[in-house]
Amino acid sequence: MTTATPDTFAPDLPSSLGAASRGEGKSMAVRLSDTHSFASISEKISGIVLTMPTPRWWTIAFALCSALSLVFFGAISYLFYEGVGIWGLNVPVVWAFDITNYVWWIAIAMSGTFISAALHLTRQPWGASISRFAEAMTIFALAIAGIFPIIHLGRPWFFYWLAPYPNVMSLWPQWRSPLVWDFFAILAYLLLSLMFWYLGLIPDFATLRDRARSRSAQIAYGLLALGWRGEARHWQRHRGAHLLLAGLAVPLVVSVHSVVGLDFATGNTPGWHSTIFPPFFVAGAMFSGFAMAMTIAVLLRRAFDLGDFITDRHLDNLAKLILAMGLVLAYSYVMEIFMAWYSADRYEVYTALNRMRGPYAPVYWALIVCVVVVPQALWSRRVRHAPWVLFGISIVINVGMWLERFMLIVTSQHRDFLPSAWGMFYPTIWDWATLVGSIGFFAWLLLLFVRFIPLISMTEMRELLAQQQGGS
Amino acid sequence: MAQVFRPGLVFVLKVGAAAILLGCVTAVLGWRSLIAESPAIDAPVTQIPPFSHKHHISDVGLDCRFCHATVETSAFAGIPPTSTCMTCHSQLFKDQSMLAPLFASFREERPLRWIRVHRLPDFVYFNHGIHIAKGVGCSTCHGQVEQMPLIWRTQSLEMEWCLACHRAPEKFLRPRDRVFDMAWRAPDDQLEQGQRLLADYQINRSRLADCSNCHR
Amino acid sequence: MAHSDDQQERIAQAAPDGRTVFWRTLEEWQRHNVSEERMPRPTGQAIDASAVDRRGFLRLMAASLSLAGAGACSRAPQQAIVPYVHAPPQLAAGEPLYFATAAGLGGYAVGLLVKSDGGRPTKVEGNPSHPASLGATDIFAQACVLDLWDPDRSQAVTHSGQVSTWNAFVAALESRMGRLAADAGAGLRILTESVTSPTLTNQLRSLLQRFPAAVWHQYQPINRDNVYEGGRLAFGEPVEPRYRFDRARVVLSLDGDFLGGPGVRHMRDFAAARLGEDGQPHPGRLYAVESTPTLTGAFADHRFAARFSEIEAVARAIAQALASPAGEAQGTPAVSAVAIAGCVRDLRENAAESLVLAGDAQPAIVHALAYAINLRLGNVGRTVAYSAPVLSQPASQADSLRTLVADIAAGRVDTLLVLEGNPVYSAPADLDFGAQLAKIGLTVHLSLYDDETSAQCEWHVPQAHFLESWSDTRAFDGTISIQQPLIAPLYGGKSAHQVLAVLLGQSTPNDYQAVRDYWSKAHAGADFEAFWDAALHRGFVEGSELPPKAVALKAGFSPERAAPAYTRDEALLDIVFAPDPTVWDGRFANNGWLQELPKPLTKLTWDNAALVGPQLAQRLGLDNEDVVELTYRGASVKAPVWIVPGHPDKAVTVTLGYGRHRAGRIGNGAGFNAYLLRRSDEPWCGHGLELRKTTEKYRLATTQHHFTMEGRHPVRSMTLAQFHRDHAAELGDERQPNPSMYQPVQYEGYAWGMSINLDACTGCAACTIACQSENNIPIVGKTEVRRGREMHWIRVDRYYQGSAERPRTFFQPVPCMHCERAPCETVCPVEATVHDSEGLNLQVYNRCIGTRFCSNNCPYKVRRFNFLQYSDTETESLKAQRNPEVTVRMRGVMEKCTYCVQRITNARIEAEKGNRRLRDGEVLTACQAACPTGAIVFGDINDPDSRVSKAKSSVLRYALLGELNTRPRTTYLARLSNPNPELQDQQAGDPTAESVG
Amino acid sequence: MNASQQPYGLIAEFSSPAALLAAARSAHGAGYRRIEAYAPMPVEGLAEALEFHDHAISMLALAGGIVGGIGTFALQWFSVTVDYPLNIGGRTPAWPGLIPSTFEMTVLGAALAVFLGTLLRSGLPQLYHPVFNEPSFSAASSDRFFLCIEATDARFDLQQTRGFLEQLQPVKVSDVSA
Repeated sequence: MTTATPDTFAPDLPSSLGAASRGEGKSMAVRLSDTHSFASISEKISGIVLTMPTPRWWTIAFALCSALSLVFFGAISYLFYEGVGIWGLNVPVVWAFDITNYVWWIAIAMSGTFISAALHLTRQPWGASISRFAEAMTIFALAIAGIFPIIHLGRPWFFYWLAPYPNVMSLWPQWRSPLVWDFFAILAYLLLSLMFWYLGLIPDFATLRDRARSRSAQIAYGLLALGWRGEARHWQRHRGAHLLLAGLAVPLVVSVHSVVGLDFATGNTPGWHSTIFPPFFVAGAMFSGFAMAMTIAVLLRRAFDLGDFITDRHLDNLAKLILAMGLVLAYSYVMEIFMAWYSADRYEVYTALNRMRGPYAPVYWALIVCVVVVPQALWSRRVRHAPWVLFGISIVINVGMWLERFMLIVTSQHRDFLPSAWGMFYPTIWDWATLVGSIGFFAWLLLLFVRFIPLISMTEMRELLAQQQGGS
Repeated sequence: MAQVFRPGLVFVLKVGAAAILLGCVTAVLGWRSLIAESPAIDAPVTQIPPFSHKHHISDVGLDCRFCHATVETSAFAGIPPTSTCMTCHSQLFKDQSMLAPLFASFREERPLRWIRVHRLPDFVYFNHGIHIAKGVGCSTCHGQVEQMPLIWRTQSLEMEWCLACHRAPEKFLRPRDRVFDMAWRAPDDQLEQGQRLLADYQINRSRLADCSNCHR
Repeated sequence: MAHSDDQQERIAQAAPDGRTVFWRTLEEWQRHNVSEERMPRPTGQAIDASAVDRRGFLRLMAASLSLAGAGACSRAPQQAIVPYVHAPPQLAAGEPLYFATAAGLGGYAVGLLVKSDGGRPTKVEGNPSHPASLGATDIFAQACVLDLWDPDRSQAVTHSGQVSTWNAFVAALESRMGRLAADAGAGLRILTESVTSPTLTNQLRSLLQRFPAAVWHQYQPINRDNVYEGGRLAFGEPVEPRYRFDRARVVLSLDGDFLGGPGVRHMRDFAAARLGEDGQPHPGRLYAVESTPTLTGAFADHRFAARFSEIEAVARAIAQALASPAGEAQGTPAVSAVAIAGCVRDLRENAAESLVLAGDAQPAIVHALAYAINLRLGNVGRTVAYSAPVLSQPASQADSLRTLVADIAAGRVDTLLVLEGNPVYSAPADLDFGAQLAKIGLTVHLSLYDDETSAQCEWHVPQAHFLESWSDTRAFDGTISIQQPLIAPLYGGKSAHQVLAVLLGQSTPNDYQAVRDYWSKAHAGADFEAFWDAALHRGFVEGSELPPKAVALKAGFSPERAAPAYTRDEALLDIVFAPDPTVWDGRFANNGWLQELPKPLTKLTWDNAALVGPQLAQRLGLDNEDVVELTYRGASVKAPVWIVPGHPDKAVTVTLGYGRHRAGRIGNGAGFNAYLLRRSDEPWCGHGLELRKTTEKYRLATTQHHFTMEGRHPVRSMTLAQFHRDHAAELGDERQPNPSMYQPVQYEGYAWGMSINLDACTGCAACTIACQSENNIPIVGKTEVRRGREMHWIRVDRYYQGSAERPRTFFQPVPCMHCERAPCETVCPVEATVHDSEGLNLQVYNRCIGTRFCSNNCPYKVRRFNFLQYSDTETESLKAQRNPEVTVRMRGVMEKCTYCVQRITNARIEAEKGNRRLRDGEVLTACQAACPTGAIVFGDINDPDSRVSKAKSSVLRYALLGELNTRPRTTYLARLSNPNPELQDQQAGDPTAESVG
Repeated sequence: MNASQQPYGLIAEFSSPAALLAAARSAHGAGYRRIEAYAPMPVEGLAEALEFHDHAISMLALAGGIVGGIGTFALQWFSVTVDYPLNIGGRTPAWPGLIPSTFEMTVLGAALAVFLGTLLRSGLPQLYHPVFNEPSFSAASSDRFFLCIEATDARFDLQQTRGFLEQLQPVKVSDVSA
């Protein structure tokens, strides 16, 4: 698929981004500079946090998500008490919802940091207004993704044995295990994303500190702002650091998802043992990440009437990215089947066919529809400019991507080498509780985020404005 | 007033941060000590009756194997049945109140209950017999028992500690006739001696650190 | 004690830990301390008792991550050491002892060596010098140790349901005896199961002398009535056939299952003949004509599915063909003329080296015919010998029970002692035994469990398990074993000897005295002590087997007579009753190991089912797990259907032993009760069954869902012809391992490996139970099995090949392969599974955190995961049962076959103490030790002379999934078949055919 | 703010980045060295105007990356070959399997260095700072631009400097109490 990337990927992506940076960038600039001044930017964005009265929809949504979060942690507590047997796992299917959720969430976590870092590096001004919540999305999704590898353990209270540290057993982790790679990948990715996000937030916290009325808010934001005062020297370092972190983030993100791919590719299980997996997983991650970004973008835009920051142009570009990734994914599905056939490996061929005809065939075809067929609608300009249609499509895509992971993980295990050992996986109530709960918890974090943290980078908006004023 | 943090407040915040840090550290340490192995190292354990290894070895001159009879043949060194004690104490110190529990045990057919001092987790399989056979002395693991009025643990008995010897047995091996010698000290040429003993005992070093040696 | 060298050597083999066994008598204990109270208590020295506190502690810990990091779960509450007050002699703390005794099923004993850890019987091995065992054991013998420790065993004497005492019972009995004495014991009836025990027989006889009017009845739901009746038909007297499969080249089995069921000697002999001393396969041939598929049929070179009632016709056809000089034969509905002719020619050509046998269940006439055929072929004295019956009283048990019921009905019975057995549950439905009991003044039931019969009896007396009491018993060839106990009765149980002794007027009965007294008379003389000690030491009385007797056909019995016309209503079905492969007649219903052991052919656990053939299923639109209503002669039960390839059409097989409601927590409510359909006149097969499909479904727990090989070759097979043409290449095994990018690891010293001979494996699953008992493998229960979470470390896979009507059946035991390039190890993040320097693929439970990645990466799926806390850490008696040499696993950790590393380690330690290398065969894995056919060979593959190296050098050797380059240490020898070239078309399934579609 | 005590400095407020940039240039041109410019976002050319260059961050990144990478690889190699060599699936120790962790830790090392370096070299966190004493300074984080000449500057003189700032057409000039 690496060879394939240019064909499908290249013509589409640059054109859209290039466009964004060239003409459209300007056209958007005009819009921002004649609707906004430095003051109004601060006013509007910090207002959402500081002055805006809590909307009713927020209270309701928050209550709902709190309930779901309780379900999530309730399920986990029961899991710790009883053991992973409360899930539908068995031999041969020792991984199912747990790892599916893990891969799904970590994939969603992909886009945030990647989008903002990549756009930052390629100096795409249009990225500025979506980077902040995209990064937030990354961190929340990553935090949740990080929970699953721990709770899926038979003895989760020993999860720290994956970390190298001097101990009385004088033992080390088994470095060759992809799970150890995972441990380091998640650790690095989480910390870097946090730093990247927080670095960008410091000046905005300073704004909130200075605009806050209540003393408590002043102190809270003041602490977060670390006493930032906008010195030219600090700005200079700040910029450099931001650029460096962006530069580090991009390869890291790719490596993280390659490692997730290797979790499976290093196994000998038919349907997993394939070199296509790392790039395949990176593409899939971008795909679902962009989709989730789209979902959130449409919602925020509507909820806080941010049309002037998150413009149709943004959605349009996101949609094009999603379409591009969708094609890459479709391509790798085809390649998977081709490779199975080409390898002439009895087991690989069987697995490929079993996916399409076996007991889990409905899942397979459902995911093909969600991931390959539906996104084709994005060829149409009208669709790309209808936010709610985009919203619908992005939801479908995320469902599809979950199904894809489930299909990859379960169908490979449930019928591997010895027919005598074949089996089936049926989820239990606790499987569902964990999945739904995790989604609720994700939304819960997002809701807190939009209430307490500026969901668009005021700094970058000001920079944009300054640029345009300079330009105009 | 733009100045959110007056110097005073800053000071308070710093103190607060320090306090929190300190709190966490103490909490962790406290918990570690809470779950620490008991009885602790170098802490004499009061037994009923208060059996003195010092007295029985140094004063009376008993051999380890008089009580721990199966130490050479079996995985378990063996804790003497009451009847063994009675071989002497049916005559000696019959009026000692200290020994009342012993006589009671014998009379009422009620076993004595000793507090375990040297204990390994039950997923660790230690075999006394082979260690004796290959020249690992009692005192190497149990310390100067002959000087302990009440027995205590002198070694951590943690995997690390086991490996220390399994990786470099030559540092600890003794001639077989010195195995039960409490007074044995490593000679200056221990390393050479150890190497020689390794050969004599036909110890296969390559498998000494295998997991299967102790874990099944 | 003195043994011949060869015996010494066998003994050494018998000792799993390689130490020379001194299997002591319990004499010393008896002499040292008069009362049995001083016999070893399960407590012993409470060394490994901490396991439990620790795990209880851990479970709580698991509930809260805040406790994370409590080290390698080594912190535990303070712990005490409890020494003995008086140490039992010969007991070296921490060292196991071995005692010889014998276990009987249906009166037929298998000699055992039982391991005693700190006074607790924990493991059973076969007694290498006992004729019925030769070191091997069947699943029932292996599992008996769990019965001993079963917490559901009856623990108190009860009087009409109220807890009472032994003394009260004795008083009640004595008060009754006054009256009995008055009328010579008229009204006294004793009901026992099949009795072979000389002592018990002697006691009963003397009882009958004392009470001439009393009657001794014998009934056992699965009995040998037909075997003996056949003798009466053919020879005019009941005989005990003694088969010598090791001398037979052609075997014809008429619905006989000598390769399954209890007893292992026949399997051992058969395998020996097949393999030969030189290890080269021999051109033996096995024909099986059978109704319900059995392991014998599965192993046969030619299997013919016949309805139960058609077997007689086949037997007669054979007899006639043999009688006709030209050997022309006419066919039967089940077996074509060609097949019969071919089979008969085979038999003739191998006269005196052939063997024909009939299944115990087959009607007397079939046995008689088989006897006659053997006579004609001159097999008698060569491959088969006849002796007096092993049972003390060979009279028909069905009649015996019928008479008893008639007497009760007629009010002629006022005192009934039921010694063992569970007739209320297991008597044929038409006798309605339970209801009869109410009419009796005094009813007494002696049994291990407070079961269905106990509930209907006035008195219930807990029985002492055979590991708790003294007795004696006979083996299949009559060899007498003296059963000695290993432990004092846990629940104050009593033996039949003691109860009878009370009737004989002894107030303080003692089973030890009873047995010893009998033998001191039976073997009077100065050398008695020596004899007694010898008998106990070697586990049997030498030269006590029954002598063969000359037989001649009874006048007027002519096997050539044509079969009487058999008419039946084709609309109706046959019903066939068969003992259950795992719970037998129901006596093992509460044994978790046996309940969870997959039944060899159906792979069902925890339930029985109505077994039907594919044709019938297709015609009636039946699917697995459909509930059907079976109506037979007025009675009807509901049962789930299970389709069995090779099952004859128009017949339904139901297995006995299920549907119990007073079995205990394990057995209650499992399966359906087939006894409700059973009739005393037709105990094994009847015609006129109606089958009605209901809309219900009943979920069954099977451990293998796919029975075909899906075009893969896990089991490889070839015909003997191909083998001799050296087509071993057709096995397609890569002799040269595939290349690898890694440096090969050199294994100096020992390199452990295993070879499993599929041409010897009959699929009996003794290995599975032996492993379960050796390695403390927990049972998980039906729902967990349904989820696919069974824990067996060595499973026996079953594959079918060919058509569903006439399949070839293959068995394949699958333990851990101990791959040299183990895929499981590279993916474990914490080094919980690694290799040791002898090539064992280790699993370190205390390091495992349960990612399950290893299981994922194991192509053989032999790793088992503790999804929940499966090991019972609460029940004291079950804790006492466990093998202290093996860690009890907690939930959340992976486990698997370790090649019995504990046995290897202990043996190596002993060897190293003596600065010597381990001898070949000094370490036996549990599965190897139990295997009746010696199919499993384990040892050092670095030693070219070891048995395993020799086995692996065979051209039949192949590695399972060898193409994955896992370099497994466990390899297989391909299955051979030797079809009769004349009957190619008759052959069950075409070996070249891929699989059932 | 009592005049008696020396103030921290003088601060001029501007309404546009351009004005601030111009002011900074001329202040520097006028020979002031202890100048500090404050803006709500990075202003192109401002740091240069103050002749400020700091390339240490990228050096830190490099160092952090090297430490993280080499450290991780060394630890792994040591543990599999020296400290506790184990036979893992019959595979002899090989470097490729150790690369992923090494890479991740390289990136993490660099990132940590950058992040901490940035803050520490900027003397952050520093919750208290005299400029915050200027009431109008709160706008410095949203829409106002400030230039501050510190009293410690050699050429600082309350009157002159104020005069100098006045002629840069600021919104207003005020002195910052220490």
